[in-house]
Amino acid sequence: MIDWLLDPFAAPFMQRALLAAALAGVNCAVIGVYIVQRRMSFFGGALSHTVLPGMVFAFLRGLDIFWGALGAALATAFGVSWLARRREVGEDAAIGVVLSGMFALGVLMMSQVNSFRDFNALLFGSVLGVAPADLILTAIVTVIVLIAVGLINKELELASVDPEYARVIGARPDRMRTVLLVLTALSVVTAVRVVGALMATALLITPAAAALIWARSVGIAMLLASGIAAFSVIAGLIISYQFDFSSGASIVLASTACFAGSWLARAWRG
Amino acid sequence: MIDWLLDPFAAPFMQRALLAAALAGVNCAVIGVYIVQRRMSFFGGALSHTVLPGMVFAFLRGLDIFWGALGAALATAFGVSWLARRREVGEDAAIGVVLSGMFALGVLMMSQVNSFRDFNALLFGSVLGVAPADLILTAIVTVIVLIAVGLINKELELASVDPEYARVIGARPDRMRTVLLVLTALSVVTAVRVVGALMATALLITPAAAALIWARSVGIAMLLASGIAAFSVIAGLIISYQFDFSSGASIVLASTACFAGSWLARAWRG
Amino acid sequence: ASNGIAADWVRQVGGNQVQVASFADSGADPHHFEPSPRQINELAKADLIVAFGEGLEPWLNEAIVASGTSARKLILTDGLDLLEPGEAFWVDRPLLYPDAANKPPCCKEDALVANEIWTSMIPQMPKSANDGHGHDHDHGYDPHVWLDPQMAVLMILSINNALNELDPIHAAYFDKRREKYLDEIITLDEWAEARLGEIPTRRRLLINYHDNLRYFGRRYGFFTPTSILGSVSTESPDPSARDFNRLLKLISRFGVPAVFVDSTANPRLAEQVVREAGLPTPFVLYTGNVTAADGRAPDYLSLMRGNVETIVTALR
Amino acid sequence: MKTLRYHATCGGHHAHESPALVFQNVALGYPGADSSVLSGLNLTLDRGRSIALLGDNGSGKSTLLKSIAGLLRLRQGKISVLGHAVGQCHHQVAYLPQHRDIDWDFPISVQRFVLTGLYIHLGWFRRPGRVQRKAAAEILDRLTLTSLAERRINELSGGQQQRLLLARTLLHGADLLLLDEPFNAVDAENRALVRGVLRGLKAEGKTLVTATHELDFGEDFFDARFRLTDGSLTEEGAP
Amino acid sequence: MKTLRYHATCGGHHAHESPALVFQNVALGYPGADSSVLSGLNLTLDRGRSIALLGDNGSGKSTLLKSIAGLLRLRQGKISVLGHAVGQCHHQVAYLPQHRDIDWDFPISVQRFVLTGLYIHLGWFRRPGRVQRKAAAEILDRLTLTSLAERRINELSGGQQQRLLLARTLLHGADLLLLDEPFNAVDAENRALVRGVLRGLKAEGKTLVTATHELDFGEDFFDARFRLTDGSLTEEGAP
Ligand SMILES: Nc1ncnc2c1ncn2[C@@H]1O[C@H](COP(=O)(O)OP(=O)(O)OP(=O)(O)O)[C@@H](O)[C@H]1O
Ligand SMILES: Nc1ncnc2c1ncn2[C@@H]1O[C@H](COP(=O)(O)OP(=O)(O)OP(=O)(O)O)[C@@H](O)[C@H]1O
Ligand SMILES: [Mg+2]
Ligand SMILES: [Mg+2]
Ligand SMILES: [Mn+2]
Repeated sequence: MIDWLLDPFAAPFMQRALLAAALAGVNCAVIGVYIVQRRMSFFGGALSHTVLPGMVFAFLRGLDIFWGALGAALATAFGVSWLARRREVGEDAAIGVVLSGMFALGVLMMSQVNSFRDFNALLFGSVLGVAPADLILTAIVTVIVLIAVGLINKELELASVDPEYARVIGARPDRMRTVLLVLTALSVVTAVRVVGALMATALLITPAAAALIWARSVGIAMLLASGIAAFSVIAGLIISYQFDFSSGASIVLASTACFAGSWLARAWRG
Repeated sequence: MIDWLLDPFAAPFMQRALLAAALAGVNCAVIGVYIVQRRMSFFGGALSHTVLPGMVFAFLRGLDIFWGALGAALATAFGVSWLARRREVGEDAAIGVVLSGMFALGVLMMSQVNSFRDFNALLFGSVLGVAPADLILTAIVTVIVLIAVGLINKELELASVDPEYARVIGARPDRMRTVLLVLTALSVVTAVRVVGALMATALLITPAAAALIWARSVGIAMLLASGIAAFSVIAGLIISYQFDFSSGASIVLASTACFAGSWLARAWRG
Repeated sequence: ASNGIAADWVRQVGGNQVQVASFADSGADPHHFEPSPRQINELAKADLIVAFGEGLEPWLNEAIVASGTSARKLILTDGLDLLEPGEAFWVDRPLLYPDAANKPPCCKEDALVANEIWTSMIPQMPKSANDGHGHDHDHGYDPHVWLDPQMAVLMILSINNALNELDPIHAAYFDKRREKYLDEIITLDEWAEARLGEIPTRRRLLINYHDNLRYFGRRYGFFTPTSILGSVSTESPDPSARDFNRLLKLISRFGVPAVFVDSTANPRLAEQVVREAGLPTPFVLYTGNVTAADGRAPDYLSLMRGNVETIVTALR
Repeated sequence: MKTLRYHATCGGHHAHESPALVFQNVALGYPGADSSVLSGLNLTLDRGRSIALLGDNGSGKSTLLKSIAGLLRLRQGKISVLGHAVGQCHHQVAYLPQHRDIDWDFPISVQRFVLTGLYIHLGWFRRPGRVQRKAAAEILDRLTLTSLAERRINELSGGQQQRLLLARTLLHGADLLLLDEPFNAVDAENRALVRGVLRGLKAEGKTLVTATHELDFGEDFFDARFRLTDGSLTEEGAP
Repeated sequence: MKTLRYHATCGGHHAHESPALVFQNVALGYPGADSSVLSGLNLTLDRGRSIALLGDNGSGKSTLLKSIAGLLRLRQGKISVLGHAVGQCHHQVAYLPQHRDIDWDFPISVQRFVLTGLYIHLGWFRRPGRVQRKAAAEILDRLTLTSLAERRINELSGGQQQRLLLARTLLHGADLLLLDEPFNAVDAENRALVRGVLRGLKAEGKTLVTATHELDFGEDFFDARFRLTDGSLTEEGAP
């Protein structure tokens, strides 16, 4: 049994994948608490799709897809904010339009290359692709995200619970929102490598939603969500290895199972 | 020039694709007006992802993917409603969790099969796959959707603009919501064949959002959105044929261009 | 024709009496290919469709149905001695040089030693490259027959027959061109055998991007224990983590000196393999399709010649 | 075309003799909250009378009106409206809410919005025709909204929106009107207008239940005033 | 650790002599709307005084308070607050809003929520320490919320939420308090408590501007009453 659990992580490439996925999971879980609580899930979901054109572009140019994804994610963050602030369209419609357009652009760029198969790793993630350099980038982003959240958690919290008061005392809730979007972009980008663009949404939303069913404070929610994310990553990778399932899908389904458990426990207790 | 425009539609399979896509586009545009106006875009977007496991299941069982997609879409519609009504999680987080989970399930099922060429068609759409039978199904769904909207438009409109009054007079806004979700599911399912699961969102949201920038009534919005959808389908297919672009992406980007035009015109006029 | 290699052959035989269009054109992967609507419109006008079959072109039937063409369909693999996907052909080839005893004295010793090593390696080889998993319903047999020039000869003959039937007036012209072309292929085959003979037996392992070198291996005496994708089709998904791990172990067990990658494939996976296994950059083989006229392998003959040179460089 | 009603009709017999409103030991509260907002309510209101509901913010005025409109389940007791159970006679009861769940950005014109007041009489599937359009135009005219008929509803000021809702409530043509702060956001000039309209309704013999903290109606408008304090209802002054 | 303030301090000099509030021909309105809600406002309010803002719904009481809190751009004119421009002296001005944009479902305890009233004094990066915690506990005690300190904010009743916000406003420790209907949703028992707290503030010499339609404060509480009608401000009765 112990062997069965440890076996998958004998090879260095699996260790790297585990570490990268766990870091990305913690990242996303921490930021996800704010995303879910502030009802920005659609934005989180959109972000993970709109990174596609950036990744394809970087891929075609032979750059590291990290930078492509980051560029596209930041473009989405600012694009949606800008479009929605103009009030010709509602925020959710703006997200929908930007999401569809950018995703289609990505697909179009993909269709210019001969085979979609090259992009499957981008779309659905791959544990094979985590190079040492990727691991370092992921670790750097994690440090940035955690330090940033540590430093301005007080203001993020205030801007989320009572944006008007935040404005009154000059804690700039609009700027906090932008910071949050940027941190979300960073987190999603780290998750893309292992679980793929299309499923990064899940790491952002599911553990945080599961944690928020119970948590009585942001700090606890973040800890719980990180725990759920880390557990999902480990369980998902073991299952993926032992049953030859897609790694991204296994991780996501493990976190969905955690959510279901959390939800049922809550519904049971009433 | 005329030749250049008409050439693509010389072969019967392209004519079928055109017809199927145009019908699906009109369908989605009509329902999309309500989806966008009621701020249910995230739900629309999620629906187009969650159909994946159903499609894969049907495909593996050798059934028509239409029925698989329809089943999964209806399951999503009722699942999200149910989860969100319980109030342990917000509606948007519920959508996010269901979306991620179902999509991951679809990917997992895909990873159990060896060839993913078939799934590229499911994910990104294909003009080649429109069989005469599909065309008939699409036409039937279009008729159902248009008749349903024609019959209960008055109540849908009321339930959207003033749900409380609708409840007072017994026009059952909650049941109207369910009807709307079912119609959305039907529309998305028809769009899946040509533009693919991942881009069906776009047909639902983009033309409707473009139309709602201008429209002063639901009827006009529906007409405008249908026009935009039909134009996008035709333009997209011609471009796709002449430049060998992905058909789904071309159609979506054509509609995004329409949105951009509409938005710019509005922003210009102030 | 379904791809550039078949198109090359039809052109060689048909000369200026035929008009050839190829679906998966130069540089495209013949498996993982999506005919464009425009090509399907052209298909409607064709007289003869030439394809390898056996699941190499899973997209072809759909395209034929969509176009409504009434062209005759020539399946080149029909009637050939085919391998099953992952088949351990070496079981039927106990010796590397079956005629070692008749070799001239200079080489006889070497040949006998080589035979001994070859025989000792056979039991260590996996029975089948993709044990159990990976059998797609499309793939009755491994379709990569063209990489064995002796098979190519048979297929070119059937092209010749088909053209003769469709256009009996030019039959003599076709026959003449075919004869000349087959001479070139036979020369190529003999040259390749000699050139590949320079590779020591222990290093006669071919690990390519996908499992397409079995006919080549059977012809020239190479083990093809597995491939990076572990499948005869590039249509299959990426290897699972476990398969990937297994591949890395196999590489280290046999001390495989190099891995190869198809020119039509993305080198990403192969690069991951060499990174994890500490091997040199993957060597590029032109296997699935010809390249553009100014590329490294614009036709079948240069394609084969280039591959032989690459393999010799990589493994010697 | 036969009307397919949203609701059952008032059960055939019209019960003209029964009072407009009877509360029998009613308790009201919101789902989720444990304690009731109002309890032990008893009240009988004859037809043709008009009463004021007074009370501080949060005392339960809106809650009471919602319960009559059928928007809130009773925790206890029984309400009969025009001799029928709540929800059975919706075309006889019109409700002007205080808190509005309205999507003002919805693309609908003032004219079409007012028409929704007639949907209760149209039922499923029938569309508004000429008769309905004429009735709507008259109501708009009475509330001086005719010049705005083609505007989208989000192009109105707060006071105009309030009048728009009042117009719809009137179009309903009910015998019992539930008005929750009808003067809210209505400016001085239009207050007189609204007051006139309400007096007209009273003269027609309609029954009015009005929640208000304004006493702008004039001295003799209400036949009785009821005050909500600490969850119960007491009559104030003399009728 | 040095405090990195959210805002500039009040410019060094403290201008103790300047009045609490000066309005010079101010016009106020919401972005998007063409017409102003209020215009031509002139007012001088000395320190230590407390005034009531009266007016019908929608007359602009909240709008006026928002403008002083810096939540609304002026259309015209000038407001000076404690001798400085609006927004310069935020730690001297506390604001209790009427309409709340608060996400009550946010997972935060009552205690931690009240602490946000001190953030203005902490500025960026510094976390609340023991001193802050003690101050918060005292305020909670004064408003009898101590027993609820560990609850999540959505587990409070409307009246308790109102007291919670008042607690935060008090913790702010400002010289000028802007209170928009402070008694809203507060029940009779707690009204006395809140009244006591406000009297205490007045005794400390704070300046209070209160929007209200209640006259529950007691006869002698306000030094002046101002009524908002038709977009302008008039003083009512004698101080
Ligand atoms: N949707 C709701 N869910 C839970 N509680 C509610 C809801 N609406 C109102 N309440 C509570 O019910 C009580 C009565 O509210 P109601 O709206 O009936 O007051 P009201 O007398 O109409 O006040 P106002 O003068 O402000 O209109 C209040 O204490 C309020 O907190
Ligand atoms: N966010 C807003 N956008 C546009 N107009 C607004 C906004 N808030 C208020 N108004 C308008 O400004 C006017 C004054 O509103 P305000 O909230 O100041 O009234 P008030 O005197 O505080 O009323 P109440 O007694 O109901 O609190 C109203 O006519 C209202 O329609
Ligand atoms: Mg009320
Ligand atoms: Mg106010
Ligand atoms: Mn191949």
